[in-house]
Amino acid sequence: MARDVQLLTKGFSPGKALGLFAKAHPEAGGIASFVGKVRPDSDVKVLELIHYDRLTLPGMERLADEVEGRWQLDGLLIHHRTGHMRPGAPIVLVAAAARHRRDAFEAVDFAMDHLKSRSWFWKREKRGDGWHWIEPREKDHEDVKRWDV
Amino acid sequence: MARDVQLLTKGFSPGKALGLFAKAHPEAGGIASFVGKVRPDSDVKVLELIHYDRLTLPGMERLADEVEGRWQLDGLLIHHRTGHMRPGAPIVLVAAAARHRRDAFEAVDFAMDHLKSRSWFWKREKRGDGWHWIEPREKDHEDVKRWDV
Amino acid sequence: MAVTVIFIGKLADLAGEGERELPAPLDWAGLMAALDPDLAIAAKSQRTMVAVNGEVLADKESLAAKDGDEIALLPPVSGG
Amino acid sequence: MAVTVIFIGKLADLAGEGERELPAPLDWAGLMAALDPDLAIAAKSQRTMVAVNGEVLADKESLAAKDGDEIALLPPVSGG
Repeated sequence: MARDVQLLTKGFSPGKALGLFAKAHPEAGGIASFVGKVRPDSDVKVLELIHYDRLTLPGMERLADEVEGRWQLDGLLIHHRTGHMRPGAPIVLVAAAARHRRDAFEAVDFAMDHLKSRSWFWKREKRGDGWHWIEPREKDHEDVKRWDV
Repeated sequence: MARDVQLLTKGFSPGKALGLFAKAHPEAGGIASFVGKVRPDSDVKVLELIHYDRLTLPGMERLADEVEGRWQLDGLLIHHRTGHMRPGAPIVLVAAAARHRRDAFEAVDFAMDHLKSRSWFWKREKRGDGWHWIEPREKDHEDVKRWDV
Repeated sequence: MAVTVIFIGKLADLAGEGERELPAPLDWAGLMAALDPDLAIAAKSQRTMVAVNGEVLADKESLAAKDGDEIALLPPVSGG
Repeated sequence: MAVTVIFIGKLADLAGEGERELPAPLDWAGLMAALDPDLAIAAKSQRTMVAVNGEVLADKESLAAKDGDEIALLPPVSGG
């Protein structure tokens, strides 16, 4: 299975990355994907994601291992930003190419749930009154627990 | 909510359509999508999808109504081909833009399950030994039943 | 004074044509009598649905088509 | 003969720095004693994890760092 796991320090185009991913997997019957962006609807001026070299990318690779082990995929892409981002900027892109639709869907869903609350990133937002550290919502913890067996 | 439901008679670029959809929804925190293609891994030479004017597009609009009623979305896109397609050609693109990730995921998952086995399309494949009508697999029926309440 | 009957997918293969005109009014028994036996059997299958002017009938045996109506015989669907 | 302690996220805010060198060897009690009380309380929180050279400790109180090791204090994560 072809795997493309990247920790990105600069802005990226999810559309372009998805197009290349689709081209790289002509054999797949379907491609599911998710793009997460900095929400522009609050008074957040900047979002910062912090990573720790010795854990973050190795952790993303381990997540990819787990996804590959659980679902039958032709390809898996996980791109995650680190650093400062403006509202509307893409933070994360996950895509899975598979012969069967449900494999692709579940792989992306699982990876997103884990990136959100069980990956080695720390997030803070700059609002009108300064910086605030963000922790996963209760919903995020519930989402990821769905996969615990 | 902005909705884009189309029955397409010609080839299309899912990447391009997704890019435009993302641009049209800068306010969404996330976009989930699925692209289904004609599988190139069998001896299928051509796939034909047949539609019935008085049911197919109206049925897609009703499906969009149902999706909008069930999930909180900023935007919904459903593009589905009809006519003759070559292996590797895209058949269907569904995308949902939402504030919350799970809404976007479930909306796309639901729409795909319904397009697969409860929409007004009929499918046949031309193989080495002629044309064969294709019916949903048992798995497809099971998939869509998950949503029946 | 005619009803149009649309055959879709494999029912069109069976019928050897995509549509046929039949005299109006037309009920289910009348439609079954007008179709070739093979086609009538396929139409009676639980998996074949019937629409009149784009409205799917909950009970196809309640068919009551009148002049200008379009009846569609719908085999099992498969999309995506 | 030193251990590097990395403070991440809000722990770096509390520490007022991103990392600090402490004498090796260093165990959990030694680390707690070396940190400001606020930071020690945050480090003891059940929600703070500890990694040594990129390996997360199942039980942080079993910490036993030696010269050249890198200890990271990890507050609750949030990605995506």
